[in-house]
Formats: sequence, C-alpha cells, structure tokens
Amino acid sequence: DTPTSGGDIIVTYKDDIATLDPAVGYDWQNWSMINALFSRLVDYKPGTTELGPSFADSYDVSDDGKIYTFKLHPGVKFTNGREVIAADVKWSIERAVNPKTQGPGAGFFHSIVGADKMTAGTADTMDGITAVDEHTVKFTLSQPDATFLNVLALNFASVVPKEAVEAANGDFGKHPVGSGAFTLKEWTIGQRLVFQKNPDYFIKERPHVDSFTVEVGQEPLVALLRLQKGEVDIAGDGIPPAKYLEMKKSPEFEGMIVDRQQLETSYVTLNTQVKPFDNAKVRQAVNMAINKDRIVRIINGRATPASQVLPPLMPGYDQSYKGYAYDPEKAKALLAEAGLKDGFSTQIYTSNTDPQPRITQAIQQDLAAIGVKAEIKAVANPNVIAAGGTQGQAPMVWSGGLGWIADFPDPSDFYGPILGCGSAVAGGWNWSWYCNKEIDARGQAADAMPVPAKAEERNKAWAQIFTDIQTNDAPWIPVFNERRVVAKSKRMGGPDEIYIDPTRVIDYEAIYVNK
Amino acid sequence: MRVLRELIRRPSALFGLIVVAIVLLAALFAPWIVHFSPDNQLTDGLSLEGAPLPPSGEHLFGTDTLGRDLFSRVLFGARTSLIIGLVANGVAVAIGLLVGLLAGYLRGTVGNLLMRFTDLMMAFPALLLAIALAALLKPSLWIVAMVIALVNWVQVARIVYTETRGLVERDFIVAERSLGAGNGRIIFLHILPHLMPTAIVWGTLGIATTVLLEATLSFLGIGVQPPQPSWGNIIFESQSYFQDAPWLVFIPGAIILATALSFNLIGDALRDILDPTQRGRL
Amino acid sequence: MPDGSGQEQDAVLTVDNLSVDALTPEGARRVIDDISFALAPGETLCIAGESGSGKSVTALSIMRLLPRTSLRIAGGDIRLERQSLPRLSERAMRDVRGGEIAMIFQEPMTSLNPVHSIGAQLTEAIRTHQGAEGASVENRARAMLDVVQINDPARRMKQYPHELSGGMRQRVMIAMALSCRPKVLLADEPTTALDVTVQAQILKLMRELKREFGTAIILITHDMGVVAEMADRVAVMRDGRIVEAGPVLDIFERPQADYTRELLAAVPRLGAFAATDAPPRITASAPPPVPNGATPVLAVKNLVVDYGASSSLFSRRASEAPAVQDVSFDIMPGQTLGLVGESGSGKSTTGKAVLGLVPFTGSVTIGGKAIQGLSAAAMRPVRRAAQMIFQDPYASLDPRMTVGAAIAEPLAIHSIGTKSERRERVASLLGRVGLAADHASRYPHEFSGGQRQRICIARALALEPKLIVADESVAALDVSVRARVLDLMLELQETLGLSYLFISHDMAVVERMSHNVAVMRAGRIVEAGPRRAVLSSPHEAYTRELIAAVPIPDPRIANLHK
Amino acid sequence: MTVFLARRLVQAVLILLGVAAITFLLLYYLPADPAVLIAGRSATPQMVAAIRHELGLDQPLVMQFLHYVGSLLHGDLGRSYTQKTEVLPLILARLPATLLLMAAGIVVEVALGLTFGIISAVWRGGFVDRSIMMLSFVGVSSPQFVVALLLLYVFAATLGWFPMSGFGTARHVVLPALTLGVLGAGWYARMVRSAMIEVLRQDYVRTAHAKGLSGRRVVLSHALPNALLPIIAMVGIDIGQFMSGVVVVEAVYGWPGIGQLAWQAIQQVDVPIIMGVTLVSALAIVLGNLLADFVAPFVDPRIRSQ
Ligand SMILES: Nc1ncnc2c1ncn2[C@@H]1O[C@H](COP(=O)(O)OP(=O)(O)OP(=O)(O)O)[C@@H](O)[C@H]1O
Ligand SMILES: Nc1ncnc2c1ncn2[C@@H]1O[C@H](COP(=O)(O)OP(=O)(O)OP(=O)(O)O)[C@@H](O)[C@H]1O
Ligand SMILES: [Mg+2]
Ligand SMILES: [Mg+2]
Repeated sequence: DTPTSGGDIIVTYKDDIATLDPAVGYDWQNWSMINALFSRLVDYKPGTTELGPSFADSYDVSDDGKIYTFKLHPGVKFTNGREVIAADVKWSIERAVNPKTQGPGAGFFHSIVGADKMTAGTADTMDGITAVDEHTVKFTLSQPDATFLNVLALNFASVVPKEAVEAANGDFGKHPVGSGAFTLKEWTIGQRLVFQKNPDYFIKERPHVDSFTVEVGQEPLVALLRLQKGEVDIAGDGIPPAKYLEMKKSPEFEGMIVDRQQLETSYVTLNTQVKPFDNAKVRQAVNMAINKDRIVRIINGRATPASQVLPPLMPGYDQSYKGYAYDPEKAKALLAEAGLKDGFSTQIYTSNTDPQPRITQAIQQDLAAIGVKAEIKAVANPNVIAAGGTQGQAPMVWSGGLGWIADFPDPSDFYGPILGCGSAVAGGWNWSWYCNKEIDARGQAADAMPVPAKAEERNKAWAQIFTDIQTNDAPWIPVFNERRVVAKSKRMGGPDEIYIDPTRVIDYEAIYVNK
Repeated sequence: MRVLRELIRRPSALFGLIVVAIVLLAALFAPWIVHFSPDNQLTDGLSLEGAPLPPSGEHLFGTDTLGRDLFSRVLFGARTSLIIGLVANGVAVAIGLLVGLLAGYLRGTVGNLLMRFTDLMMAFPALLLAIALAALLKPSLWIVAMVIALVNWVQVARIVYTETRGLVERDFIVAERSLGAGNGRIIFLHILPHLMPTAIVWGTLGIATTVLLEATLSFLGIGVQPPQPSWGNIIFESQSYFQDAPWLVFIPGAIILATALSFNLIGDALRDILDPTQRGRL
Repeated sequence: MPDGSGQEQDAVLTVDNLSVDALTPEGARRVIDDISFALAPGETLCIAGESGSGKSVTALSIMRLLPRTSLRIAGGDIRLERQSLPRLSERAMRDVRGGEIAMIFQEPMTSLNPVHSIGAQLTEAIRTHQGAEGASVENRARAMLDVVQINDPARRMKQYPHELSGGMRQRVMIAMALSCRPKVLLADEPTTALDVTVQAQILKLMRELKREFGTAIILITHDMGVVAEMADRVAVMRDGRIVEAGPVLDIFERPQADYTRELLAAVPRLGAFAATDAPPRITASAPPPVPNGATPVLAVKNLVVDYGASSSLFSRRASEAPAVQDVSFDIMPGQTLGLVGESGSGKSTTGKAVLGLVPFTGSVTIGGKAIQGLSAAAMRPVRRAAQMIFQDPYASLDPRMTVGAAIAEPLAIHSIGTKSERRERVASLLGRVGLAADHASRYPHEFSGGQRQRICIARALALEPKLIVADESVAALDVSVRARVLDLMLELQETLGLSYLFISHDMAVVERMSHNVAVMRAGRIVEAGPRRAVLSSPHEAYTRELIAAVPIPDPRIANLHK
Repeated sequence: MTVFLARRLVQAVLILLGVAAITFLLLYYLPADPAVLIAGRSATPQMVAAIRHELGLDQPLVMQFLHYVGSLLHGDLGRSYTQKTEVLPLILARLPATLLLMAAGIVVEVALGLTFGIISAVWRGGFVDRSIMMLSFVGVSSPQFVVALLLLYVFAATLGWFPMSGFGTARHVVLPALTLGVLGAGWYARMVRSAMIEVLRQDYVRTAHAKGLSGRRVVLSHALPNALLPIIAMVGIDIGQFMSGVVVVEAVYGWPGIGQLAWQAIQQVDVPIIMGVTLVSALAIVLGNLLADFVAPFVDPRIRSQ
C-alpha cells in the first residue's frame, strides 16, 4: 500500500508537552514532535536505523576522521520564509551546547573542538564549527568519533533561525520555528497542539497528513476508550497493563495494536562501590537469582528476557551470548563462596509508577530465595535518579520507568553515559558506579574507528566489550528488553515501524491515513 | 457497662460491633487464618498470560497482579489499615479538637496565633509536605500515620473553632466562669462534650478517607513499602484493573466501606447514648 | 374536682381526661394525670400551681408541641370547638397553631431564633395567618412592638434577639402571639420577666384582646396578684392533677384544697413589711446584720458597660448609649440591695459586670479586692466569694450535665469535699430548694422552668459565698416555693452573713428581701436609698409608677382595675 | 469592617509568605537535583555545575529565597526549569479551568450534601435516613480514580450523554464536577445532618412551629440558618481539599487545570512551577477562608456584633 496524502489526525498524551525547543526537548513525547518541526543535516530513514543525508546533500569525512564537511541543499527554507544557510547550522549547535540554553544535549557534542570551553561558559562560539560559505559547513573534532553522524541526527542538532529564537525572547519552546515537515499552528496550554503540514518542506511528497493534533492531559485508559469510539487516532501512551490482555485478545482491536521492539534494556544496577556488591561473585550470584521469565509474565509478556546490556536491535548485540542463566542453587553456592552463606540485607530503589513496584517485588522475592533481603524503596523518578547518582547510596536500582532507551542506534551510547568511568560521578547516570580503566580505553579505541569503513569491526569490538563487562564484572542484572506498544485507529496506514520508530518514537512525517 | 448494654440493645450498633470485632480478630489472627503468605507470589497465582485469577475455592478473593493470594493480603492489610484508620485518624481528630477548641475558646493573641497557624497549615499543600517527608525520612507505617495526623487535623480544627466560638457565647459557659471554673475545666467538661457529634462524624468518616490517603502517601514513598499490604495500597496498586479484575478493587473497597460504616454505626449510637437530651425513646 | 361548669357545648377549647407520660430509660412516668377543663370564648382561665406540676406540659399538649423524644400524650382528648386536635392532620394543625391558638412560651431567652431579626420573626407570624404583604405587615409589626411597649420599634425590628434584654424578648414573644388575634391564647408565665409597669401594660393588652375579639385565654402564672387581676376562673395544679378549680372569687375567698390555702397564705403583699427597716428575721438569735464601720462586700464606682464599644488594634469606638452608665453603689456584709427597674434598664448587665462577666470600665471591688484586670487565677478566690444566679436558668445549665453534677460543680471547681460528701451536699441543697434528692440524676431539659430556677439557686448556694447576685431568681417560682426559697435566702443571710444584689421586678419580693433599694432606668440609677424610704416615699415619678403598677392579690380590689 | 478586612489581608499576606518559605525550604532539601535532571544523561559534572549556576542554585539558601521573594513582589514567579518559559502565564492559562471545576464541585457537593443532610435529619432514624447515610459512606469511601472512570464509562462511553474528555461547554463540566462533589457530598450530608439534629430541638424551632409555619419553612428558614455556620467553614476548607482532588479528576477527564500541571512539576522537581502552584492554591485557600469568615457574620448575627 502506498501512502495517500491528506487527512487530519488526533494523537493523545497524558503529560503536557514541556517544550518544542530542539535544544531542550528530551522526552519521548516531544521528541517526535520536535523531530517533525525541525530538520537536521542528516537523518534516519523512516522506521530504520539507517543514516542518510537530509538537508545536507552530501558530506565528506577526512581520512583521520576528524573533519566533516557538509554541503547544504539549496533553497531549504525556514517556515518564516528565510533560507537555511551554513551560519544557521553553526549557531544552532552552539546554542544547544551553550549552558545558558540549559539543554540536556550539550554532552553529545563534546568531541567538537571548542565544546569544552563552551560548556565551561568561557566561550560564546565553537571554533570547531565553521560556515565555509552559505551552503558549506565544516566540523572539526578534537578526536575521531564514530558516532558523530548519529549525533548530528539528534534533535539537538536541528537548525533554528536565530531571529525567531531572539524574537521569542526566551520562549522559543512555545513558539518554535523550524524547517521541518510541520509547523506549529496552535498551542492551547494544557489542551492541544495543532501541527500543520509545511507546504514548503524540502522533501517532496512528505509529510502525508495535512495536520495532526496532539491532545494532552488524556488519561491512557480514557484515550483507549476514545480510540475505540473513533475520536482518537493514536493513543501515544500505549496500552496500560490493566487493559493490555483484554485488548490483545479482543477481535475488536485487531489491527489497532502496534507492538514492537525498541532500543531498550531494563536492568538492575549493582553498586560496585557498596558492600557486598563490591564483590563480583556477589553480583554474579544475584544475576543468577532472577527468574526473568516470571517477570516477563507479570508484565503480560510485553518484553523478552535480556541476557546482556545491549538490546537485540542494537549493532553489536551478541546473539550467542547467553549471560547468566536462572539458577538459584548456583547463586547460593556463589554467595557462600563470597562468604555470604546466610545472605545479606540490602535495598533496591525503583520508580513508583505501575508496573515498576510490581516488578521490583518479583525481583525481591527472587532475591529472598537465595537469602538476600532487599528492602524496596519506591519513590518518584527524580529521587531514584538522585539516589542512583549519589556515591555509596543505592545498592541496587531497578531502571524500569527510567530505562535506557538509546539516543541513537550505536552501542557506544550504552557505554559512556551509564557504564563509563566519566559518568561514575555525583549526579551521573552510572548507577553501578562501575569504572574499569581498561574497558574505558577499549571503548575509546572502538569509537575512534572510522565509520562506515570499519563499522563491522567496530561493532565486534563493542560486542566484546559488553560481554566482557557482563561476564567478568556483572555490574548489572539485565532483566528484559521491553517492547513498545501503541494503539492506533484502523484508518491509520503504514507499517508498524513508523509508529514505533527506533529513533523517532512516532514518525509523523511518514504516517498516513488510509483512504 | 451501661453504655455497652445500650449499644447491644440497638440492632444497628450491634451489627457495627460484630463487624468491627470480626475485622479486629481477623487482623489479629491473620497468620492462623490464611493458607498463603501475603507476600508469596505464587507460581500458579497468575494465568499463563500473567492475568490475576478471579475468586475461587482455592483463592477466596482471587489473586492480585503478582499472583499473591488476595484474601491473605486483605487480612494482613487490615493491620496496617486499622492503625491508619483508627490511630492516625484518631490523633488527627484529637489534635484538631484541641487546637480548634483552644483557638475558639482563648481568642486573643494565643487564639489568633493558633488559628493563623491552622490557616498556614491549611494553605500549605499536604501533598508537598508528604513528598518532602518521604524524601527526608525513612518510610514506615508510623511515619505515614504521623503525616496523616499532621495533615488531617487542620480541617477538624477549623470546624471545631467555629463551633467553639458559638458555644462560648452560650450562657452556661458564662455561668461556669462565674462559678470560678478554670479554663481547663470549662474546655474539657463543658465544651468538649458538645463537640462530640462533630468528633464522631469526622472520626468515623475519616476512617475511609485516611485509609485511602495512606495508599496515596505510600505511593509517594512515605508509607508502608511493598510488599507490605494495606487496604489502601491493594486498591491503589490495581485501581486501573477495576474492569478487568474487579475483585482487586471492589473487595477491599467493600471491606473499607463496611469497616468505616460499622464504626460509624457504633459512633452514632454512642452519641445518642451519651447525649442526655436524646435519652428516652430509642 | 374538675369544674364541669356545664358550658361544654359552647366552649372554644375543651380538655378531656388528658394524660401525658414522660419517656425515660426506666420507663414511662406520668406527668399529667387525667385533667379536664373547658374554656368559653372570652374567658380567662388562670392555671396556677406548684412549679413542676404540669402547667407548661398541658399548654404544649394543646399545641401538639411536646418534645417528641421525651413526652407523649397517653390518653384523653383536646377539642378546639368541635375539632379534636390530637386527631388533626399536621397540615390542619398548622393552621390552628398561631392562627387559632397562639402560645407564649415560658422561656423567652431561647424561644426566639437567634439568626433572624426581630422584625423578620414578627412579620412572619403576621404573614402566615393574615395573608397580608408588604409595608402594611411592617406597620402592623411595628405597632405590635409599640403595644408591648418596646421603645424605638423601628430600630428594634432590625435587631437580633441577643441584643435585647430578657424582658424585651418576652415582649417580642407576646407581640408575636398576639399579632394574629387568635381565638385562644396560651400564655405560659408571660410576664415573669417583666417589670411591673410593663406587666400591667401587657395584662391590660390581654384584657383588651379578650374584650374586643373574644379571645379566650389560658394564663399560666404563679403570681396570685396577676391571677386576681386577670382570671375569670382558676385551676390549681399540683403533681400533674387539678386539685381545685372554680371562679376566681371562690378560690380566693373559699379555697377548698389545702394546697390552695397554702398557696394563698404564701402570697407576699407589697407594703406588708413597710414598718421595718430590715427584712424580717427568720431566727431570733441572729446578730445585727451591719457591723459598724465594716468594709463593703461589694463596692461599685462609676461602672460603665458598653456592648457596642469595639476595641481593636486599630480603633476604639464607643456606642451612643451604653447599657450601664456611671452606676455606683455599695453593699455591706449581711445586707441586701434590691435592684429594680424597667426591663432593659441594665439590671442584668450590672449584675454580670459586677462579677467580671462582661467587659466594663469603672471600678468594682469585691471583699476589698479590685477585680478589674485580675488574672483568672487571682479571680478564683473572688469567684468563690461571689456567685450569680442567672436570669435564664435553662440557658445557664449545661444541657449535657446532670443536675446533680451541675450543683456539685462549684464544689468540684474549688475542690471542696470528697465525692460522697459532695453527693450528700447536693442532696441537702436540693432538699432546701424544694426538690427531691433523686432529681440529681436527671438532665435540665427534663425539668420545668421553676425547677430549673431552683437548681440554679442551689448551685449558687453550694459554695456558701459572701455575695450572691440574684437575677430574677424567684421569678419563675410559684408562691409557696418562692416563700420557701426566700426564707432560705434570708436564713442564710442571717447565719452566714450573706449579702445579696437582688435583681427583681417584683416589688413585693424586693420589699421583703432588701435593706436598700436602687431603681434603674435606661442604664442609670435614678433613685437609691434605704428600702423604707424608697418604697414608702419615693422621690422619682418613675418609682411611684412602679409601685402603683404592682398587682394586688385580691380579686375584689383587682376587679376595680378591670 | 475595613479595619477587619485590612487586618485579615495583612494576615493573608503573612500566611502566603509563610507558605512560600516552608515550601522553599522543603524543596531545597529534596535530594533530587534539578540541574542533574535538566543536564540530561550525557552531561559531564562541569555542565551540571554550569546549569546550576545558570539557575542560581549555587547561591546560599537565604539568597535564593530573598531573590525569589523579590521577584515575587514584582509579580514574577520565575521560569520553569523543564518548560523554559515563564511560570505565571502557564498557571494563568490553566487556573480558570481549575477554578471552574472547583466551583462546580462545591456547588454539587453543597447542593447534594444540604439536601440529603436535611432530609436525613428531618426523617431521622427512618429508612430514608439510613439509606442516605449509607450512601454518604459509599461516597466518602470510594477511590476518586475509580469513581471518575466508572462515571465516565457509564455516562460518557456507554450512554454518550456527556463528552469523555475535554473542556469548554457546560456538558464537559458535569462529570468532573460530579466526581469531585460525590465525595464531598458525603461529608456535607453528615455534617448537615448532625448540625440540623442539634438545631431542630431548640426552643426557637418550637416557636416557629407554634406560629403555624409549614414544616418546610420551619426547617429551611428557621433551623437551617442556625446549622449553616459549620457548613460555611467547611466550604472554606474544601478549597484546600479540592486541590488534591483535582489532580485525579483533571487527569481522568483531560481537564486542563493546574492539578495536572502541579503533578507533572512534582514528578520532575520543576521547583518554580511547584512554588507557583503552591502559592496560587494557598492564595485560593486563604481567600476561601477569608470568604467563609466574611460570610459567617451574615448568617449568624451573634458573630456580627462581636
Ligand atoms: N450581648 C448584648 N449585646 C448588645 N446589647 C445588649 C447585650 N445584652 C444586653 N444588651 C442591651 O443592654 C441593655 C440592658 O440589658 P439588660 O439585660 O441588662 O437588661 P435588664 O435590666 O436585665 O432587663 P430585663 O429585666 O428585661 O432582664 C438592653 O438595651 C439590651 O438591649
Ligand atoms: N422533656 C421532659 N422530659 C421529662 N420530663 C419532663 C420534661 N419536661 C417536663 N418534664 C417534667 O414534667 C413535669 C411538669 O413540667 P412542667 O414544665 O409542665 O411544669 P410547670 O407546671 O410548667 O412548672 P413551672 O411553673 O416550674 O414552669 C415536671 O415534673 C418536669 O420535671
Ligand atoms: Mg412551666
Ligand atoms: Mg435581665
């Protein structure tokens, strides 16, 4: 079936949309909307993890992998009518890195020359980005970075018109102007946002729908009811656990449920700096204690048990690696070897939204079976994050609800921010406080391998890194890889992967209405 | 003794007494009554797809979303919830009575300060207090009981304040003062008894609301933590299942209702028995 | 011997073998036992009798307003003309109430709705039964207030019950009952709270009503003077029965029942004690009451009480007319000051101020101690020495406390005696005011008005204080009990050297009790001095008026007034 | 009266300051660090520090508070951390919806509560009374989320009488207001009943009967006003109670009020929004109580003359 053009659709979310500023927005609701409002030099092909040019017609990478030069597509226009030029690219990325913007994306651009000065607040521009001419922009990196193209495909690298940002006077997030597939037509705070097709979008035939309206503040259970009555086209929050089985079984919902893998792993971090988890044997023992199949059953089979850090869709995933099999007897033996025959008491932090406390209770019961008494601390997300990021505080953290969904489909994204030494700091996200200098060095080496020339080799290197980490040090208990579930009305067309896009969540550019 | 006899004579109060007795006994003897540990996530407690099981001979009240026996959870939950509903709520009503009464009776600077403090507490969002306490303190049943007491006394104080203001104008209070009665005596012997109807209404209606409030607070991390059951958190955990697994919501709900109602029946009867102007006909 | 005077056929109201039970946890107790009487149009039946004998209950039974939870008609019939009231529908009864039978309740203090203005309550009655609307109703209401001699009716209409004195509230009640010119008027002690001049006015009003509209009146009173002045026929009640009934002259001149005789014998007459300076001695051996040069028990200087004054952080403002203005007087140990004056003149207010129960300015010294600004603790010994008997006995008793506990209350407050000693004390106090010891376990609402008053007296006496402020404290008592209580008060004065501030509008009683008399009007003392001087040769016209208005308990003389 | 008003206003301002101070203090001591949350997962400690500096969070508590109060006096509630926009317009945009919902909720609960409470008191002890009291208990004991969804399933999804979600027309208000009101109605019914029973046995009620007034008039015009005092106090209090109730109700019915805003802000430790909502709701509560104090004298003249 080929996409047809036209149609207005309604999407619902529970939470309000925080901002549409591409330098700031970083949650899975606004991610896809920002993606649709703005454009970037490079982008992924819809529904895939394949990178390709976007408003850059072509790009060049120097042999040492340190210089990237992009040729911009001429005639790409912001929706305020002005053409996008190279200086806009420079200004936009600098803006995303500038601490004054208070954006969460600054760290991604660390490899560009001058980024460190910018983030430290000692410089206002970055030497590593130059607008060679109106349609050429050049990036100079301080070291080779295999993920750099992925970084440029992130929302944070979107181009924004300086004059519009300044005109918005600090409120650009509510008055976004971009060069993407859609424009924001109306925003009624707390009620709805209306996105309208950008007729001047530089990719012809896209987007397909004339407009999409995002209604916020919609309770997921109610959204499903409305979906059933045809008032809603996409229930953005998916299907709450309470309704999942019923809908899955009901013929009425046939064809309305999209259920797909994403780049996600849910895990328990084991704090390698807290006794007795400072002992690798103990970490391996608890790894064997968890009955992942039963946990998956508790969430109605909406996930697959995980054996390793990387999710199956990620390059570098090691099909052959089996991890630690469920074996309480062996776990007990290992504990005894570690001198903890009688087990021990510890704590496990978890987010307090359903189903996380339930999953944690299942983990708790499994641990109890090998003599580990884990007290559950179910608290709000920010407090989980705070506890995890405080040295010596949280022995175990269940990541569900704050789980690691990759920013881009590259294995390094699963290392640096959550397992590398650089993030084992106060306020960091390495809640295992795992720091292995040798592995760190291997990771840096892998990231310096040029892509795509050595992509295969690089993936192998990463695969080895992750299996080594898990085999030797076991700082995590990878529990499962959760699938995403979205409910859509029957009139919505297109393959599943554009509703659960690995990099965009919902690909508003690609979805269409069946005629 | 006379009071108890009169209570038993009233059918509704007797009914209340019986229900309360059953609930108390069940809470007390829970370990000897149930077949399953309340925390045991039974392997066969969920369907293959992971759905909870409806009530059956094996599981009287069915199982919850983790495959635990709901009957034993409800029984063990009674311990938590009774403490919340009776102690926390009782303390809240007591504090409210005391503050409202003092403020209404004393007037002047002290009364004014008390009332402004009450206003401050009332204007201050309870939820925020709860969240902050959750972050700062170790969650436990007693903490949540304390928070509920801290949060709930305010309304009682307000109402009692208004009533007391009316009472102190009455002649018999003036008469009492003329006899030389101290403030303590007037407050406790002459004003307090007149506030009993209000106290009973709040005390008994508060049972259900505080039991539910406990669940909210536990959810925010200051109350009992999983897997410890309470009536409130059994409902709260599964309230979105009210269609697909109604027993998870409506059974504990009905039990909360029955308990609160029973206490109320007793309270109403007590009020009538203790109120001399109502003596005479039943 | 009910008086079946043979006029049953054309009677407006007939009561036939009425019995009423009080419901108690111990079972039913009969409070009205088989009474019968009939009332002809235009006739006035006075029901006199002992306090607690069932007078009020009879009236309430006729109105069908017995408290549902505690009293119930056990038998008999009540007929308004041909209609049997107990069998009427509630709807039909509504038209009877207020329209055909109106009632003035015994307790004026609590019988007016505190949240409605006087005007609203008055006009409502008129509107309900007359169907009139608008300004004419207002005018009627104002006129009624005028009739019951409430000054400044236009302002009073806008006031609320708590802003009125006891007597004024009583008059509002009367105005309300009279406003619809009912066929039958039930007046339960309508003038007890009133000073004699107003009483005279009200009685005159009732007579006019009777003459003009043929209103039949049941007048419940224990004031034999009023009976003599008003009654065509009299029924004397005791213990729930009518012990004697008959035309007024017969009763006064040829009383049959012992109780009636007792009653008549106890009637005080103004001028009976005109020959002596001090009240009559009860015990011969009593010491002379006033030791020379003693300090006064109570000294009041320039007392001002202003209810309207508001003192706040930001402003201080005085109202135009304080309730009490510049009042000064002394009371010596063992002496009584009788305070008389028209209703609303500030008597109760003075009494309350003297005990520091309302804010005042000026100086009040009790037992040599200035009470202004005293802390609660410092005030305690003063409180023990000075007690008050409140004008409204019902309102001044805690409804949730048994009468026994209420009387023991002052003892408990001042930690006197053990529990059992207190119990004995309560029993003896109850006995002394003419109540039974087993009344101690009952609650205030189970008593009649007079009984409640006696309870309050007992409570005030419990501490054997040095000074008692007695505010209309025998007003609701029937003469025999009243005589007993007054004797008791005098006896205590002699044996204990008690002093009284005796507030009353009953001149005969004041004469009997007082050493000195002060006359109040509009918040000021207009005349004061030794009793004999004030009562026999008053200087002020107002005082003379007061004395002249006292009803004389002799139907032959009284008939001259009619 | 003006003096009274002025004094209460001064007190109100003090209370608001107190609320601001306590809230500020509590939020300050929360373990969650807004800078960490804003900086995101890829941030280095320097970036977090830079953002902390940008937010002024590196200053001492007292300075932060003074600065906050300073801008407050200029009507500036600060900027949201997560939304990067002024807080005041965010709140103002949502406030009318919440106020409307609360007003409707109060109307529902007072109307239901008064009606049922009065009926109960008048027919005290009878079948009607018992049923009403039972119902009031059901109302009070029901979790609001479940009530909201049940009403929505029945009246919106199945019967289609009301829209399922949204805001705008009168029909939108009905279900949310009912949900909010049902719980409160139970309370009111009990309070009213209890107060009415007390009043109905007063002497002046007997007087009203003696005037020959109809039962309805006696109850409504003579008894009720005397029982209203505690009820008025309740309404004042309710505004505070509703603040937490609206979170659930707004969420279920997609009602664009500040309850949802507050809930999200709390989840994200968006301090300026939490402070803003707290202050606005505190203001509403203070005003509500002020209003209650203000109305009370009109109902009870005895208070008026004090
Ligand atoms: N609480 C009050 N607030 C305002 N005014 C009052 C109050 N109590 C009494 N007054 C006014 O004070 C004046 C004196 O009242 P007070 O009760 O002292 O009269 P009284 O002499 O005792 O009359 P009575 O014989 O009728 O009882 C009256 O005009 C009355 O309206
Ligand atoms: N609500 C009640 N419950 C029980 N007993 C009552 C109640 N009201 C009155 N009684 C009793 O009924 C008897 C008659 O009371 P009633 O009020 O008719 O006396 P009364 O003749 O009016 O006396 P007084 O002159 O003192 O007013 C009294 O013994 C009293 O104790
Ligand atoms: Mg009487
Ligand atoms: Mg008086």
